[in-house]
Amino acid sequence: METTVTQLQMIPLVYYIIFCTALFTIGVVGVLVKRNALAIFMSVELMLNSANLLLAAFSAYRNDSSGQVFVFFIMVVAAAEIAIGLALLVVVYRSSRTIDINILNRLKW
Amino acid sequence: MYAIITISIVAIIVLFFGAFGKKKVILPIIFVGLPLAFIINLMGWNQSIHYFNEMYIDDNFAIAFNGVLIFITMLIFVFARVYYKSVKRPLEDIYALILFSLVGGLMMTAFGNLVMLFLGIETLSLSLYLLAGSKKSDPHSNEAAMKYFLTGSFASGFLLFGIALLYGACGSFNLEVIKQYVVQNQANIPAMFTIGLLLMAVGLAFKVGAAPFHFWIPDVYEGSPTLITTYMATVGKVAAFAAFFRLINASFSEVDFLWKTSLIVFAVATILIGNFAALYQDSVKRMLAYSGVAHAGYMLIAIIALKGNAAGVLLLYSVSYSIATITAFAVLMMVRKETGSFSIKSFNGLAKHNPTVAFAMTIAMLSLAGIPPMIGFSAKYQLFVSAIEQGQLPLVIIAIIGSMVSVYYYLRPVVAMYFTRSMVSEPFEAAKLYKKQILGMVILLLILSFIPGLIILLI
Amino acid sequence: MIIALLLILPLFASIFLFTGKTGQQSKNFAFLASLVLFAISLIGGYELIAAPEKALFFNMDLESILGVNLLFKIDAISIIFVILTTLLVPIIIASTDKKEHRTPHFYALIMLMQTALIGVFAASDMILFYIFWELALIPIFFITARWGGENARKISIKFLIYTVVGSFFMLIAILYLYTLTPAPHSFSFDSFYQLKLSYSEQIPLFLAFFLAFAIKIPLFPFHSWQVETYNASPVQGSMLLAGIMLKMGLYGIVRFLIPLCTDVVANGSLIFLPLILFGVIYGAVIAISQPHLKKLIAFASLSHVGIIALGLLSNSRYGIEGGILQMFSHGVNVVGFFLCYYMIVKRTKTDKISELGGIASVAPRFATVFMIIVLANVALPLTNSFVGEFLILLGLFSYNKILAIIAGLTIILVAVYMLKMYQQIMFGEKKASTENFIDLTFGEIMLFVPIIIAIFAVGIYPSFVLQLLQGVVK
Amino acid sequence: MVMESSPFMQSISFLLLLFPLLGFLAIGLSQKQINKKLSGIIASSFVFLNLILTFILFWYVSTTNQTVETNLFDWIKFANISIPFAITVDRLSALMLLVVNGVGFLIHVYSIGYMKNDEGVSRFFSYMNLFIFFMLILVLSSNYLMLFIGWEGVGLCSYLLIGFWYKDHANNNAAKKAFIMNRIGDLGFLIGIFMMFHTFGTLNISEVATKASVMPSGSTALLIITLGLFAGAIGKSAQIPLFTWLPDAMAGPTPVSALIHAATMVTAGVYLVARSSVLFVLSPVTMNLILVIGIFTALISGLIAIYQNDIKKILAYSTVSQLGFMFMALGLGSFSGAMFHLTTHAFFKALLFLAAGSVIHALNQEQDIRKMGGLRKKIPFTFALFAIGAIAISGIPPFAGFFSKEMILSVAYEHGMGMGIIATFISLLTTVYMFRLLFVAFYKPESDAVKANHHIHESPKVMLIPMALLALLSMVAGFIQIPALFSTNVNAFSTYLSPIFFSAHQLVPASGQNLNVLTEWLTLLIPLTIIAALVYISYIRFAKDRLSAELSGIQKVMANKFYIDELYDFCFVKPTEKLSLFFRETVDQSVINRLINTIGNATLYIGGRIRLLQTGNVGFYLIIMVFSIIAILFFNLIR
Repeated sequence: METTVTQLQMIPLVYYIIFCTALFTIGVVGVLVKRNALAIFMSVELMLNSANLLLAAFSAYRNDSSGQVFVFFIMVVAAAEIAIGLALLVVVYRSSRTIDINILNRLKW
Repeated sequence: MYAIITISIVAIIVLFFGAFGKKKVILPIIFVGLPLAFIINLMGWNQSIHYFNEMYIDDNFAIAFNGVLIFITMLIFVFARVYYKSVKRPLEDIYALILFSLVGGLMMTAFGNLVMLFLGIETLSLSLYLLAGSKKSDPHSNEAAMKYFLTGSFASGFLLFGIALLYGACGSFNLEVIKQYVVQNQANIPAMFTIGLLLMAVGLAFKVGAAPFHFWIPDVYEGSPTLITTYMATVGKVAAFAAFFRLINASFSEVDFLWKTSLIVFAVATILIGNFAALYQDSVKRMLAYSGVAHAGYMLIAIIALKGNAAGVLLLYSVSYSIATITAFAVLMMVRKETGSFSIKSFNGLAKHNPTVAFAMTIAMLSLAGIPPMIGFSAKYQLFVSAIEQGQLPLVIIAIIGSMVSVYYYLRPVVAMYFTRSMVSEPFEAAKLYKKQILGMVILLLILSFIPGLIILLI
Repeated sequence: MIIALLLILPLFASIFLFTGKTGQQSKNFAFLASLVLFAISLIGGYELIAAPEKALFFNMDLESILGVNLLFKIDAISIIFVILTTLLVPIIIASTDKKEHRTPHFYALIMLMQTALIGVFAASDMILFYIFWELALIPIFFITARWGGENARKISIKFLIYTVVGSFFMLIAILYLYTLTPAPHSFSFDSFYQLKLSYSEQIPLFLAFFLAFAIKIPLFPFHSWQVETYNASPVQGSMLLAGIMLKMGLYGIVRFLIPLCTDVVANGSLIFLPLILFGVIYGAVIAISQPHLKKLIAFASLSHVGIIALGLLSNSRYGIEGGILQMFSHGVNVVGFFLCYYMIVKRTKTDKISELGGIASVAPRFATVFMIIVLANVALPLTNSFVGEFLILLGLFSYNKILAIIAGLTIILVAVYMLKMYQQIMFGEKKASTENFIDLTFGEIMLFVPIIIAIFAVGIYPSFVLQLLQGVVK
Repeated sequence: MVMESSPFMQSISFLLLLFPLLGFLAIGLSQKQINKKLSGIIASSFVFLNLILTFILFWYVSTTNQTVETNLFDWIKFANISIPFAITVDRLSALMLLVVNGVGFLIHVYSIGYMKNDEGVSRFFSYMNLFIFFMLILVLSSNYLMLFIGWEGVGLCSYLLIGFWYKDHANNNAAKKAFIMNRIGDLGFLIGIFMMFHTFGTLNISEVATKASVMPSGSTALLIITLGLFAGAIGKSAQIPLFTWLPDAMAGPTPVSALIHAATMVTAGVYLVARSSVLFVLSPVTMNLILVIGIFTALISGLIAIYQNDIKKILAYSTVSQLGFMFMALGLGSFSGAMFHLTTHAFFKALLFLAAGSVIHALNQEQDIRKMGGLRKKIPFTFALFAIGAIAISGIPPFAGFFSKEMILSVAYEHGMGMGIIATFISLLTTVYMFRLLFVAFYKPESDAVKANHHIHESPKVMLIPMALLALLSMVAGFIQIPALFSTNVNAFSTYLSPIFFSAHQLVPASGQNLNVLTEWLTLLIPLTIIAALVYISYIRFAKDRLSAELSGIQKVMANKFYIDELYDFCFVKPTEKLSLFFRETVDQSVINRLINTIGNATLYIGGRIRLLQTGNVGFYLIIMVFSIIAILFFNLIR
């Protein structure tokens, strides 16, 4: 454990931040540009995981385990989330035979 | 804390009985369990117990809001009884989900730690995603659930990233620690902290439905089954506001320059967009959804005001908004059941044969519009007073302009009910089902109208 | 005690009436209740006459429960309006015709309205005032929309929104004032009166208040709801509106604009007085060619209340006292006028002036009564309006001679349109619609009796009111 | 100056007001129950009671030279304003009391006969009593505002009585016109009152006079006050430019014309100016205006009268002319002259009207003199009485008109020869129209209408006796004030009034250089000669059965009353109506209402637009969210 932390600390924190931000941005952009609901789910997962990584990095740098604990919570939540998301996707697919989010526009104005 | 446990146990029991198809015992269990939770919740009054290393704090703020949330949920179940009367299935899943989401809501009001906040939000939201889509055969419901899920999880991502950045800046999820950090570093706040705070604010703004993150609200509210809409519009919103308020109040009150302007912009946009967009709605359900947006704008003012008795005002506003909204939605459920439509036209001439229902709707509308002497007025005016004491006169003026606009659309159902020729010539069948409950809501609303002072001074 | 009775009694009566069975019973009950209220208000008036400097108080600090402080105070100014309300409401209730088949709700709403009106005039806490102010809208909205004529629905919505918009401006002003009060902020009138507002603070305050009151009164150019609403409303609704509710706005001017925005009223009058004055002439001129009696009453009322506002804002004692007196008189007169209108419409089913004529020859009693009311509107000496208008114009004259002279033109114009209207309706040969015009019955005459008594009592012995006011008008 | 008046006199003066009011209420409230004849008797007896009281009061004030002041109650009283309901009987008001109650009583009696067959007779008498009540308030008031009550009150009665036969809209229009034109004047009156209060802080007549007498002559305040009061007088006394209502007012029953529109109400303007003599003498500009307006009114209406054919209209224009003559006298500063002429004029003009009424009565409501003729023989009594009236008004000695006119004329000549000649000319006009009327109606051969009418009959005694009494008064009333030329001792009238105008005369030194005796004789005799000539010419011109020639040029203008009504219609009535329509249709509907509705609709429109933001597309929502976040971060970080 100790070694891992020191190994992690070898890379400057800024790198983690930049990397995670980039990852997060990719996730956001993915959500924006994709029309396929599954792809969007994946992008959202990317966003969550970038946050996870960031938390882990901070946790390591600060020698504070709570960040890593949180990461586990997030993973659980993300799993639940994706389960629910997929369930909804199936229902939507059944009714409209597509998972393109642009057809979801009955409700408007 | 024990209220959460109680409710969770009740939910599990409900699931259990549902699995064995005991439809008849489910609701009675809930009606025993929720009041029990309510009482257990109140027992912690004035004790301010901290649980789990300050993850969960049962202070008066939390207890008051939790009491409100549990109480509202009880009301929802009262209507659930009639709403789902014709459904043969035990519906244990839906009930359990409601109870679970309530647990999430309770966590949101009492968190002492950002982890708890996140968990609460997600517990609430995940249940709501499912509930929104609970009418599987209805494409609208599906669409609503999907939209809610997509936007909601997206917003969760921002919230989470914000939490991560904040954690990076302060080194802790604990609100107290963050506050101390803020107090110490007031002069030079790092950009990371600011971004984190703002992203969190965005995430919460999404949850409360503040513009420009309100877009999910009208669609989701309209598409979801009405009972679930009612639940989302009340418990979901109140819990989110309690969380928002708690977060800002506990940790960031010293750095209001960081978030105040943004929140003011949110509030102004929310009030204006909500009220104006509601003007042109034909569907009463969608109109109420926009009204919910507009009210979110008003409640944001309480957060902006923050000092003084803003918490009490927020509580009062939550109560007034929730009770009136439930009443309105209850009438809507009834009308929908009878006419099959949410259109304002289906309200035509309601007063003639269903005077009680029409009266209830009127009272609810007047209260939402903030016309004295309804509780909605007391709430609004207390809100304005606390905002104005913090020097937010321009904001209040905009809020009042919004209220002017709102009078029009709140009046439309009233006018339709009382002054438009009816399509039907006899009392609604459904009215028999709903009448007592709705009457109870009206009485509640009227009683509350006379005790706003009590509610405010609670916390 | 009196204040509590004045508020609780009509409220309970209203709640009771909502459960009423038949219209006739409800009418009787409402009438009795309003008579009792009238008696109570007279007792209050009697107490105040004995000591005009004093006031009746009611103070119950329920802020921790109600959120507002129940602070009521009836002083000499208030009592005039309270009595006006309690005097007119029984007449209004009694005026409903059996044939109209009013439901108990109608009377319940009137009683609720009365509660609100008395509350407005008695409140001594700004929020309380605002609550009653808005509360008064709800019953009148329902009365208008439910029992009104054609387009009543649309018009009542317009009316409600218009006036609510106005009162929201008042709310802004109230909240602004609140922030100006010293540390533990307060909404009581007294704490507002103690403020020493600077000129720059007074200006926004004045604008907000003025807008709110101008819409309520209404003053030109905020009057467009008025004519439509009067026209669409059932006649009882019009009476409530014109007789009492308009006075709320004027009362607001007396209570807030004059004491709080002293400097603006003193210095800025030349900006807004001409506007009001234009409205006065405007209403009178339109009334000349107005083909419908009810609209004529509306425009006449626009003109009359404009004069009152002129007096109140003339920054002179005569103007203010005359204005208050005239508010009372106008309430009485306009209700009398609407009653006459009602008598005509009830019998002929038309209010088109050109379709009427020759009524005097078949209904001499009605002709006499109507003539008295017309003359009271024309402000003939010894009728109630004369003293008020005289004092108003005197006050205005001491403020600005030109304005007073132009305002004086109304006494000519009022004669023009009133006499023209009276002539066309009452004189000449009978027309088809008036062929079978039945003269006033005993019951109908009794409706007019209190009005006529009030007309002459105030006309002949106004000192009563004026001396009552003396202690209060500073 | 004011001594404590005796309670007895005070109560009498109070009863003066009470009686007619009682009469009004008694008759008015019980119209159905009282039979027609009784109402006339009740009304007359109340006025008779008043007349008796008047004699007592008159005797009292003329012997003791005291003023009876009675404070009834405080009418308007607060702060520094105090306007009591108080009555004052001094010599001037006692004189007016005599005129009002005396002539009033006679006309009441006359009306019993005249209105016998009218269905609204009790209404008529109640109005008449009400009129007496208000007229008495007018003359008895001790302050200007109370005077204003009477002033408007008589206007009301005038309105009610002109439009007495309300089924005909012509009558109603005339009534309305009278009321409105009076109101125009009343506005001036009110402004005068305001200015008075503003300047003096009181409206009490004697206090105002006292305070004003120390003010410099010609001050602006006084100018405004007097102009205002005079505007009121113009309206009430039918002077240019507000005189056109009076001829129209003849639409009312003839006794009304006699009482209100000849003898009493219309002279209220003269009374007002005389009452306020102190104010007026201190405002020379107003005095000159009065003079000019008086002259023009007298001239123009005199000229119009010559070309009228309606018997009552002729008398009406004559009244206007005589009132103008009185105002001329006032303008010249001869307050007692004006009052004297007012008094005598009340007698003979009432007589003339009543006689005309008798003629009309005889001819079944025929008023056109061209359809008369030869009535001298058919109704001789009436003729005789009418002739007395005509002679009196024309100023032929020794009837009353001669003396009163002479009193004014002498002042005019003292003022200047030109002035005197103008005054004489005006006075001569009277002769022309009166004798034209007399000859056409009574001498000219019977017209076809008269021939066809076999029911022409002399009026009953109840009508003739009051006329006879008036005729007697017209004959002898002048002898109380004989021109100085004949005797310097007999000047009871001016002596009687001298205390009233004492202070006014004090303020302005007597203007005139006294004329020499020869001139005076000439100014007396030459007009008389001309009168004689005019009577003769009139006889030749009108008494013969000559078809009246086509009117031409200026005559036509005069016959059409100088087109003044049309002018007013064009200048005031039509534009007001146009303005009214413009305001009602254009401003109110198209501008204001539309503006308000536009605001409402615009709000709705914005709502309609804003809701379109909600496209229903999740992708769009997400994009907006992201952009908002970027914007928020951007704005918060660049600081």
